[in-house]
Amino acid sequence: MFRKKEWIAMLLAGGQGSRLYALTQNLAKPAVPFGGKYRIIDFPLSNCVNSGIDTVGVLTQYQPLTLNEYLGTGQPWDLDRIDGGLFVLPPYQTAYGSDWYKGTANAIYQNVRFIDRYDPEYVVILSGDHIYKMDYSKMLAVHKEKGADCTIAVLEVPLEEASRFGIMNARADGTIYEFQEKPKEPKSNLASMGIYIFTWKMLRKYLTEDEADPSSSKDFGKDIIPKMLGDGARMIAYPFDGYWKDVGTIDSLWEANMDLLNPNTSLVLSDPSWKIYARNPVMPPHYVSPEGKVQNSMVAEGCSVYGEVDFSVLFAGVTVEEGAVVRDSIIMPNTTIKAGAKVEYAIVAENTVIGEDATVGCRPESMTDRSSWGIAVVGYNVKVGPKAVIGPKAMVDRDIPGGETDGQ
Amino acid sequence: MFRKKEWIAMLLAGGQGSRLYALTQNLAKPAVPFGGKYRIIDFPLSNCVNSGIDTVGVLTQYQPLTLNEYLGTGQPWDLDRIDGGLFVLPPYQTAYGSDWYKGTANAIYQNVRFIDRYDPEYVVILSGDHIYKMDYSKMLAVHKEKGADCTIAVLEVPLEEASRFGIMNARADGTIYEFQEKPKEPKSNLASMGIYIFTWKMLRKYLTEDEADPSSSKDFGKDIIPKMLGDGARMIAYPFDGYWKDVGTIDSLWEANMDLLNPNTSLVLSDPSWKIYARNPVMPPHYVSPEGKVQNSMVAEGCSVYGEVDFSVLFAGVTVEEGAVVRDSIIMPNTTIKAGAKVEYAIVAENTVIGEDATVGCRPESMTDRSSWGIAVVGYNVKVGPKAVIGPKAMVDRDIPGGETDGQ
Amino acid sequence: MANKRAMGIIFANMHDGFLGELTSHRSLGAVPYGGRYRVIDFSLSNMTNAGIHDVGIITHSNYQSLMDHLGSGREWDLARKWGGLSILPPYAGTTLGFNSGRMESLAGVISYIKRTQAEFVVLSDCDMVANLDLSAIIEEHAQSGADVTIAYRKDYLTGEHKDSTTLVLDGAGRVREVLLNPTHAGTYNVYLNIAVMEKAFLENLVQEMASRNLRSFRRDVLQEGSKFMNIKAVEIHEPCLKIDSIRAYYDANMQMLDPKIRAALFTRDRPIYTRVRDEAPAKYGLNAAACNSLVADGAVIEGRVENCIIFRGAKVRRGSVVKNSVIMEGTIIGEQVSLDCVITDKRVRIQDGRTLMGFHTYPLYIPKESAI
Amino acid sequence: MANKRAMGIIFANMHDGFLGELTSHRSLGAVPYGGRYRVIDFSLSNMTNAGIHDVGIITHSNYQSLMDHLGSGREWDLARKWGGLSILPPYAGTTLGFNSGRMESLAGVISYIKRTQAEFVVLSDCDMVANLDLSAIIEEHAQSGADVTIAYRKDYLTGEHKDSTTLVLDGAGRVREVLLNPTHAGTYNVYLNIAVMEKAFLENLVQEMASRNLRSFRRDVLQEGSKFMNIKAVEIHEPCLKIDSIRAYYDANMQMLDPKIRAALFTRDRPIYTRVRDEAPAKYGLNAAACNSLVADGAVIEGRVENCIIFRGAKVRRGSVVKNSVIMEGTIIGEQVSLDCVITDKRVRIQDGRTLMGFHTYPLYIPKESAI
Repeated sequence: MFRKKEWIAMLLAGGQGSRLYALTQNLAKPAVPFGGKYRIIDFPLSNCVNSGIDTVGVLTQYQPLTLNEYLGTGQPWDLDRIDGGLFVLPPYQTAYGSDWYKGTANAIYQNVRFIDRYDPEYVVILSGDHIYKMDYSKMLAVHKEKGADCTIAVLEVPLEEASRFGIMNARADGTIYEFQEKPKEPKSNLASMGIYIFTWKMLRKYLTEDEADPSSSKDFGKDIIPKMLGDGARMIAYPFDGYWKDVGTIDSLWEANMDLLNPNTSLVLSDPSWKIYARNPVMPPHYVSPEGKVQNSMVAEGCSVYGEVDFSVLFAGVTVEEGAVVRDSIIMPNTTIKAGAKVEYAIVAENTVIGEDATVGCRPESMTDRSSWGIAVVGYNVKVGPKAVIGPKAMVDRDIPGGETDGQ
Repeated sequence: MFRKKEWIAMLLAGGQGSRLYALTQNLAKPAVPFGGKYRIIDFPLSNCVNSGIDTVGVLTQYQPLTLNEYLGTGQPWDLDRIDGGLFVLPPYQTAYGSDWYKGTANAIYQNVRFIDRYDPEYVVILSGDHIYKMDYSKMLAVHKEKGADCTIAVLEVPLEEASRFGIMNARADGTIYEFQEKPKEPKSNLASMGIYIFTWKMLRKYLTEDEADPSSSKDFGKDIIPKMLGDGARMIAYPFDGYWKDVGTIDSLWEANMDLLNPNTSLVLSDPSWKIYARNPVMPPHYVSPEGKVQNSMVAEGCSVYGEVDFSVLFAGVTVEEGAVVRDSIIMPNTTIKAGAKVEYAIVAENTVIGEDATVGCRPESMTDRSSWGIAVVGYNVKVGPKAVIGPKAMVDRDIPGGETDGQ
Repeated sequence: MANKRAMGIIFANMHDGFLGELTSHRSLGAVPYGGRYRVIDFSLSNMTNAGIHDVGIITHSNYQSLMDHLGSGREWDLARKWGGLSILPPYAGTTLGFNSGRMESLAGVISYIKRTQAEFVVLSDCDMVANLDLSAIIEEHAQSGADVTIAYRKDYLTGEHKDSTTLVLDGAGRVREVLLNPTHAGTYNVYLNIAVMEKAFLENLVQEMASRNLRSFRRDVLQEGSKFMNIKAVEIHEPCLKIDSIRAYYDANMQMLDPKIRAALFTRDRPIYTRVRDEAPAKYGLNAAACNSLVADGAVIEGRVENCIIFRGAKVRRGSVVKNSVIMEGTIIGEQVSLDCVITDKRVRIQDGRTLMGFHTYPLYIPKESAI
Repeated sequence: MANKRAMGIIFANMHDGFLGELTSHRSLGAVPYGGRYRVIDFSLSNMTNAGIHDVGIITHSNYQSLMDHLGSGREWDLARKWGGLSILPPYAGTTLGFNSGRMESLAGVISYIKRTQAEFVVLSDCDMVANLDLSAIIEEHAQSGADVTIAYRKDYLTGEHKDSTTLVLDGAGRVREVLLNPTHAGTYNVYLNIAVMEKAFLENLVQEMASRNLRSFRRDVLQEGSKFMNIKAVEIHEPCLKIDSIRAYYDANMQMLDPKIRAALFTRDRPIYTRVRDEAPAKYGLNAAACNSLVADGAVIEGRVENCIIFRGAKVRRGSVVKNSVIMEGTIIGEQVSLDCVITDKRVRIQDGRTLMGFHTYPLYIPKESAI
């Protein structure tokens, strides 16, 4: 039974996120852990639920196992509904053939039948690689008020960085007259956040036309938006001024985690009126031993800290043994930092073991050649042997034997 | 969090089921409606739950939308568990490439990681196109007692039909010494039911080897079973003597539905100790008007009968208007048989309208040439115009205008 | 605007006394109705269909069967992580009978009401079979600026009703006077025991009434309050089947055979949810006949049923004729039985050859699990 | 065999009298414990981890907070379509206090027990923090052919315990004598209020006891029954923290700081489930210090905590020092506060500069929502 919905959301969770390297070898990017107990996808999903959207399709095709199991019945986000709810939508075969999702627009096109069942007035298109808290219902109100065909959330970025973004050039009343994808000479500093509200009838028409166009790359930013603009469709820029970060690179993922430790951050996770929901681990509270030291950090349940933790984020079930030091780092679930090990400016993925007296990463101050410095990354399930040294900017996705030096 | 499981089930729901023609144009075969309120997949799923299996992976790649939405959170089968439950497993892309499921064995192989998470001792492999009630826990008891590597459920079939099946030749103690796929000269009448229990460690090894073999077609029946037999693995035939029917053809699907109307059938749906679970429609009880006649039939909730129904199965939400006659037919959900229409020996799919005074199918007795007689099929969402005539054995998957004759 | 968050409160025990034996072991809300429902399914589905996701059910007594029926609320999409369905039993030490005042009951659950995030509260009894668009009433309330908005329907009262509240309205729909149980027959504006308020207003009202030891919503809020509060009444045109006696219960079942009533009760936009039982479809045997009857899943009809409501899993064996009757879940009627104007409660067994007959103004009731 | 179906019955109100103010508005099972749990989480998780999917919780009074905590039972994987978690409130007309007998309570819910499909019944109180393998006890019972199998642990009793049942066993583990509340100190076989029976046996027992007007499980079944029934006792070696006084409650919390106790309570195979609160991870500020403490999600530590249990959402502001204390959910401790041996109930506020000190044998308890 399908009842008409005013709006539903489609979340593009397809990509590999190859710029996260070792972190996404076995994992779709939206499933990458973030902020001590979340995964990236918790942010758009929680935004949907908090905005009153009760039907969300998640489009996946890359390594969906962890993501599928994480999403499960949708219960952690209260999306295990009888009428609507959370649906994972992989590519599929039909009697007439089959194909993988070829681009963001094609992914939505292949799921037109899913959307049509709810006969929505509006469809929200989201991606699964941004950290932010946003009330989409306010954006919908603007979309309706302005009678828009498409409303695009935009953020003011420093003009010197604008050439890294898709830039929306808009008039004073918010109507967009030009779109520049990563322009060399940006005309404004309004960057698209990759959050769209479309009037479904209009989007459906453009998706169908785009699908038939062999020269199209089937992408929202490259094809659908420019085509609509060219046709004179009514497109509105919706300005947003809260916290927003694309966490598609190692550096930005590390920074966004560190932002949580800043007492003045605008990304507050503890606001009871806009909670970020996540699947909760079944673990006791974390324990800090008499010798343990924790400062300026986030520590999730199930952790045991016998060593020293400073300016770091520890996910559920992490153990930091005696004499181990973790600084300016992100340690993902169920990882163990063995006695005497030192982890600095690093991201250590799930189920990893850093051996006794091993060293991972270092401070930029300790480098002679600062240009070769960077965040060290240790991938999922890797065992780093005792006394091994993993240099800064290293990217480790296999076991490292004891005492070996790698990645410098 | 994944706790070790003694056994889990993997349900192969991938195929198009092309021999069901119009019925599976938009639908995977396991999602085809059966028995007034069920879909085919309800039978293996309910068997799993009733046998005590709480973790089931459903492998799909063909038109999964209806099936996915039907399965939903797994709640109708009590499979919305925290620890385990129901998972839909589509093909996916990895960092090293991507492919559709190439055969039944390859489909399981691509999900080894899913199975390994539960570290099961045994894996039950099922398919989604058979109607039967079976306690897999009894089969597992035999598998354990005999120390088998693989146990295959077998059914005695009439020897003259044996050449249509995969035949297991077994010794008196149940050990299989030979497997013949659709043999011209069958040595026994023990047909494989497509239900396997494997010791996971052993199956895992064979799947890995089979995957590496370029000459393999990656199929359980064609590759894995013969290879294991050839290697001298311990394979046991588990005899079953209840109701079992492959509903992969129009005739067998029609027959299996009709079997439910036989007062002496061995397929009892109302046994409280082995219920078949299904997603229930939200509709009032069915109504029979003062002029309505219903005999020898199954009628689901939400139906309205103003005409005559005999030896038929009406699914939820079917309307049979005044003067309409439905005999020896299967009418799937939300279909309307308009006033004066006559439907005989037919399968009419979901959301279909048979117009006033139209005729669909006929009795074999009314044919001069009996060899061209067969069950008439009207596909999903088709509108048959008033006074149209759909002949026997017709297969209609598009709207038929009024008064037209088709498909003879 | 219907999207503004509202919460619902359902009073489960207000009318238990009126149905005699039918409510001796269950509350009125838990009385089986219409082949597969319980009476409360209608009030509860009305809440769900209006987008209300927080519903508290105030229960005083006999609530085990109601709790069994409602379970986690999942069938009404009320098994929510936050909000959802809450059963509100009496607090320790308090003993409230089924005729305790609604204001008294609300005072007992005021902490639940305060904790819930909502702008509006919808109060409803569950003594009525109706499919109503509550969101329209909430919207009406939000726009009119009234203190309280209540629902009524123009109905003919015979003067025998035990529990009627009638309204005298001015031209703008404002309640000018409230009269309880009128003694002479006629057409009245009958209050439907559905009221909408702002949550903050209700919280104040509960506190104020408690401090004055006033306990009745109808007398102390509506009747007295109409003198100084702005109480607005909204007319309902949909059919509303009040269940305030065994006879009314029987009639309400029989009305389900009317296609117009069924069309009004079961709309595509506002489905009526109930507990799932996983029965197979109904089965008709050779020579079976059903005529002007509603038949639920799991029923087996081998005899003849006429003007009947046949519940889930009921069986009518060969040669039996059942007319004008309400046959509840699991009742088994043997062979060559003849029934007319009978209500059998759950799991009754009528043995072969029996004849039982009531009259349509005085249906014969057979208690749960009797064997006759 | 552990796979044979068993059902569980938990008595929620047996020991409410012993914790004073902590149980004045909640039952013992609903008392917060160990940073994120309620006491009942342990008994309930033990049931779930033994593969028991039908659990009835017998409640007499004060059960609103227990119902809020348990919800639909989903967190314990007990939100089942059939079976699952059932709250069993008292029937209409009966009034049972917290010291009513267990047999009397079971008689009140006998129809629930009869309806459930199971071979065995596990009876348990919820007055104890322990992670036990109940499936081993069920298996032991199934194999030994005993009438009743009960769990005990060798423990030292001081002679002050109000509610101890001790067992005298023969060499084969059969109960020969049952002694209540021994008055002199020593090591005893202490009964853990966990018993296993065949369901049919329990049903007979309940009926027989009811017809003789015998109401106590300990006196009438164990003590008297040990003379003529085969009652078998199974020794438990895992730590069992009984919560039978405010002091025992405090001690049980402090024992959570012992790594051996934690390892025994939180095993990978048998997780302890509780209600999800969706708090962010705990946050430590500049110059924060935690030493030998358990800290739950949502806590904010800006001061110093030492030998403490810090519950979800509790805050310790700058300059404050909190030692040897149990700080429940939502408690806010201002700046420059000094606490030692204090138990703050939920949402207490301690204002800047306050100093409060109890003693470890007499911890200072601050009631829910107080401001100091």
